[in-house]
Amino acid sequence: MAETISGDAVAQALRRVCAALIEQSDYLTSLDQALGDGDMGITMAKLANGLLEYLETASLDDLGKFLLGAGMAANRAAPSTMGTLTATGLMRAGREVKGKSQLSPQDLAAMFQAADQGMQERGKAKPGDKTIIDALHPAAQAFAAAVQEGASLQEAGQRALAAAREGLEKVTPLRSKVGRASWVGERTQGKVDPGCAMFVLVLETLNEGS
Amino acid sequence: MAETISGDAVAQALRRVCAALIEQSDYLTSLDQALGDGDMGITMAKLANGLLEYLETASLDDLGKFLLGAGMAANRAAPSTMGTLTATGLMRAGREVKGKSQLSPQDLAAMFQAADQGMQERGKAKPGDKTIIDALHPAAQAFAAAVQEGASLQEAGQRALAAAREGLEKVTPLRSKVGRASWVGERTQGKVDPGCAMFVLVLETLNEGS
Amino acid sequence: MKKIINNPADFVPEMLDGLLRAHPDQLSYTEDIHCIVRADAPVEGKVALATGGGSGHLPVFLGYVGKGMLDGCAVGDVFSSPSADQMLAVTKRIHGGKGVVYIYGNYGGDVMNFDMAAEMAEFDDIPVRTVLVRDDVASAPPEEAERRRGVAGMVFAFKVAGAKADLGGSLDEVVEVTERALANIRTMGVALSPCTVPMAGKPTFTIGEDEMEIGMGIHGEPGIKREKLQSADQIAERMTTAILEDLQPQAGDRLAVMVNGLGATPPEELYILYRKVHQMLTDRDLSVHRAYVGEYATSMEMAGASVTLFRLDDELAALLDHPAHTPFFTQV
Amino acid sequence: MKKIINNPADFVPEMLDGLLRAHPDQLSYTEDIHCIVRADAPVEGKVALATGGGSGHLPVFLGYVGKGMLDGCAVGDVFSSPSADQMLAVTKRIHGGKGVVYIYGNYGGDVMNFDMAAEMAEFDDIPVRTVLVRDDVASAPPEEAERRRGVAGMVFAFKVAGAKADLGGSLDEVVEVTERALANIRTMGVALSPCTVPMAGKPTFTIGEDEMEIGMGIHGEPGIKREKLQSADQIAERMTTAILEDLQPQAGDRLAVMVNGLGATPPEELYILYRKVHQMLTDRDLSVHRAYVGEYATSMEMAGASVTLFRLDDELAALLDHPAHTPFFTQV
Ligand SMILES: Nc1ncnc2c1ncn2[C@@H]1O[C@H](COP(=O)(O)OP(=O)(O)O)[C@@H](O)[C@H]1O
Ligand SMILES: Nc1ncnc2c1ncn2[C@@H]1O[C@H](COP(=O)(O)OP(=O)(O)O)[C@@H](O)[C@H]1O
Ligand SMILES: [Mg+2]
Ligand SMILES: [Mg+2]
Ligand SMILES: [Mg+2]
Ligand SMILES: [Mg+2]
Repeated sequence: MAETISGDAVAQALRRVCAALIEQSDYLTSLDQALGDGDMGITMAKLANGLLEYLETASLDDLGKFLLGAGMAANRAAPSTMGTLTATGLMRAGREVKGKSQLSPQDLAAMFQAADQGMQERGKAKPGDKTIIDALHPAAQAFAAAVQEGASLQEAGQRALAAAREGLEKVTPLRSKVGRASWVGERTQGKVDPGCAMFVLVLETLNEGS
Repeated sequence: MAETISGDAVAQALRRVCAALIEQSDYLTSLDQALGDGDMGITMAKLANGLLEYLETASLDDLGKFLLGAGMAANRAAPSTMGTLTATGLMRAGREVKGKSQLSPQDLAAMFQAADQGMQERGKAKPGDKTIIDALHPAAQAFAAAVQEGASLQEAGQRALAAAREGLEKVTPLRSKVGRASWVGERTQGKVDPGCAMFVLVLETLNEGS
Repeated sequence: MKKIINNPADFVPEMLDGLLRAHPDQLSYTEDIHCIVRADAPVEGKVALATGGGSGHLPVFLGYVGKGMLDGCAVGDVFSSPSADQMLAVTKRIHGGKGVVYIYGNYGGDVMNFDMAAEMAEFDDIPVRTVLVRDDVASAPPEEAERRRGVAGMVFAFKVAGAKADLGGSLDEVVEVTERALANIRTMGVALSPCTVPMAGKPTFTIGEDEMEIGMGIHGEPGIKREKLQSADQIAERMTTAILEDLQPQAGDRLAVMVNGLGATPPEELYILYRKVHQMLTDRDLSVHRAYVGEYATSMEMAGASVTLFRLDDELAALLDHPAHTPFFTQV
Repeated sequence: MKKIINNPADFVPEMLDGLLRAHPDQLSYTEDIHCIVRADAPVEGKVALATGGGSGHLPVFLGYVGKGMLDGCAVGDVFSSPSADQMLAVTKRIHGGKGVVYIYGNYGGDVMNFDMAAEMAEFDDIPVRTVLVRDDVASAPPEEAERRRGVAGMVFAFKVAGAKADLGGSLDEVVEVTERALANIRTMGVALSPCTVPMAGKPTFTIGEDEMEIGMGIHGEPGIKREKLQSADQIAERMTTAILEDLQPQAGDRLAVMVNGLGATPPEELYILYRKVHQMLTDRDLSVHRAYVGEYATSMEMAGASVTLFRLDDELAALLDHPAHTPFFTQV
């Protein structure tokens, strides 16, 4: 029994994620203060507002174009590290579903993996460097595996979230190796990576709604 | 009975004045803080130290030259308003007694008046502008009058001090009209002019020793 | 810290508006006001140079747009990267037919956005090359030099690249000479007080009344060590020694020196630092070809300073000496 | 405020030592290090220009010694006058046979010492003329304009006088044009924070976290009013309105504008101020011939800014445009 996801559902999901980012802005900032320059909450809220504005007028006829536009809007609104990576992820995901107005679970899995790969290319971080990739990559893999096995979207989403959380916890004891946090050196050990935490928040929000 | 003042006595008197200026530095600074830029104590202490250094090697054979040199040393040590006026006073006083190795009360009166006139020329302040001139000018006049009447040096000194104090008190309620204090405007009313207070201190010191 | 501003959200666009009003003969913009270009852009037949980065570092970045230096600059919000499409707009506007070189500091957001812009520029058949500035020795050990931050040394890179392009260098030549320059440029800084990002409204970090942070970055990134405030001579010695160990100049080498103020530190103090730096160089039989003492790369009202040493060969010295004229940098 | 210094008593001589080490081609000294002169002094056949005053205001005063501007500068301790014999030493060293003009700010100690120096110079048959700078409209009402302090506007006086002398003007001509310039120059400032004189070790004044002082002088002399910190636009409007009322320019007049930072205020904020000043001038049909935005006359690490307007005639505009080259001021 193949599930399909409508354009409206995609837009709704994006809106919920934006609301969560705005709501959790202070929390994200506090994580980035301990490890970086303390702007992640502010920039992700800006990004969310930029996306919400984009959503008001964007057409959902071609979800590929829709996501490409969302990525560009995100980049304009928040050209920070995480903002730019998010923008890259949206654009790469969009490239996978060019011309489509509905998405299959297989589409979602492909989008997820394209975003993962694009963000790794853009940021040049590898798993273990203690960045968002350490939550994103295992989550994308788990989601694809679940879809492949024929699991429901809900089940696949849960497995992705579990993998992301596990990834976050695995790198928390490590030293940040790229980005601003890498200059903080040893003092990053034992601190949660803000990018990982943000991504877990995104998955939690998506799962709650589904 | 004509009193005479030796070079050593002049040097001694100068040393006592220097010591008093150094000792009262904080007091003078606090007065200048209320009215100006709060440096008068610091600069007058610098001036005093410059003079003390000068006194160590200066020759007393020609008291005119001695005072000219003292004025130049004072100017180098403290080229502030009050330091420069003091330097001018010393140099002008020296000009009156060129070549002399001993001074008469008449010499002292002439020196005092020359200093007064020179400092008025240099600073272009008139009596009533609320500057050191308001203590200096009446004191120089009173001293000259006392000498003229044949009063003792001690008596002449007391009358000069009384005139200086009276001058200080007369201008205290007024607004400062020249120098840095003039920019403070009405807020100077009722505050003692630091230059007047300094000059009264000098006369007190000279009288104590005589 | 008190600021002379209007609405914090308008800080950057109002600053840019003021700048364009003050220097109409020198600067212009394209697309939106965050895309600053030389008034005479594009200069046909010249390799074009673009930079970009967060605001709050004047004269870095846009203060070096002008004759003999840069052609354009994408301007971000305070301490944050401009977006890729702003960089693309600058790239298109300044391209004079000979390609564009991006020269900017090694910060994650900037790198990713400039990379995106370069990819997009390719669609428009504009050859783009990138030279990253990573001169801050305090930000990573020599083995990981490619992780280092870009700080005040980027001004020397702008100067050399700008001169080479001005003299008709090809895209390859400009890139080569800029990379050669950067291989010989090292910086280290010290911060005494934080600054406040207008939108955040509170200081970027806290530091004790008697403390300084050695090696701090120009956005308040942690440095090597937080310690008691030392004398000017000790501070100069700390920074210069660290740079010399990394740069390893030989007796007889010729250097350019920059003592850069971070914002609130007065020029008087910078010259006191320079005095000691110069003594140390002279003691090691290193000569100073040119000295730059002043504010070249700042963090708004942060107190502190950095020292940059730049080892010169004949060509680099000649390029450094080449005239330049921008709103913040004029050399004859 | 934390300072990067060694022994506070060495602040000025070490600063001067650093300056001379940084700019050996441009600056030299005579007698003692407090007597700074152009490296090529005396310039024979040119009217020589000297200035002087307390330290702590860089680039004022000595930063303007160089080609097309001043020939020498007597340097005092922080915020205090140099001595008459230092001024005399500078005077003798720079005299190129055509006389010397003293141009400096109207402060008691400076005036008396320069007057003494001028009297002494006469003994050496050096004709000396004096032009006092009194541009600060906040320091006295128009009826008592001769009491006003000299602040940032002195830089325009240096520029115009220097150009006239450079172009071969006679002693009388240099004095005349400088006085004409000063009759058309007005400044007003605002301070947000104090500075600390190194020897004193504590701030020159105190001011509330949400306060500013309108009209404060560059040594922390009281201004017109202490009030709540206002927006950049309101501050610019206050200063500009006061100056315009005093200067009374007519529609169609041409002005030079300087927005000067007192030390800790970043260039970004100065451009935000300039934006409003420029809007106000344009609204009144006044045109801006040249804009100077940056640090031209400071009070060490004081936060704040001043606005200077300079009404130009054709000769003054040409003299302002004349090239100049000093360690702190290069114009092409
Ligand atoms: N090169 C990179 N690749 C992937 N993720 C990165 C990279 N650099 C940093 N990150 C992530 O970005 C997060 C910080 O984001 P953000 O605050 O936007 O960065 P910045 O303030 O440095 O621009 C980090 O917690 C980390 O997860
Ligand atoms: N033009 C002047 N003529 C005479 N005395 C003056 C003049 N200007 C200031 N004074 C005196 O100088 C005193 C302040 O001296 P000082 O602190 O050295 O001045 P500043 O700090 O302005 O150089 C004032 O209290 C006043 O008595
Ligand atoms: Mg961050
Ligand atoms: Mg950031
Ligand atoms: Mg003083
Ligand atoms: Mg005083």
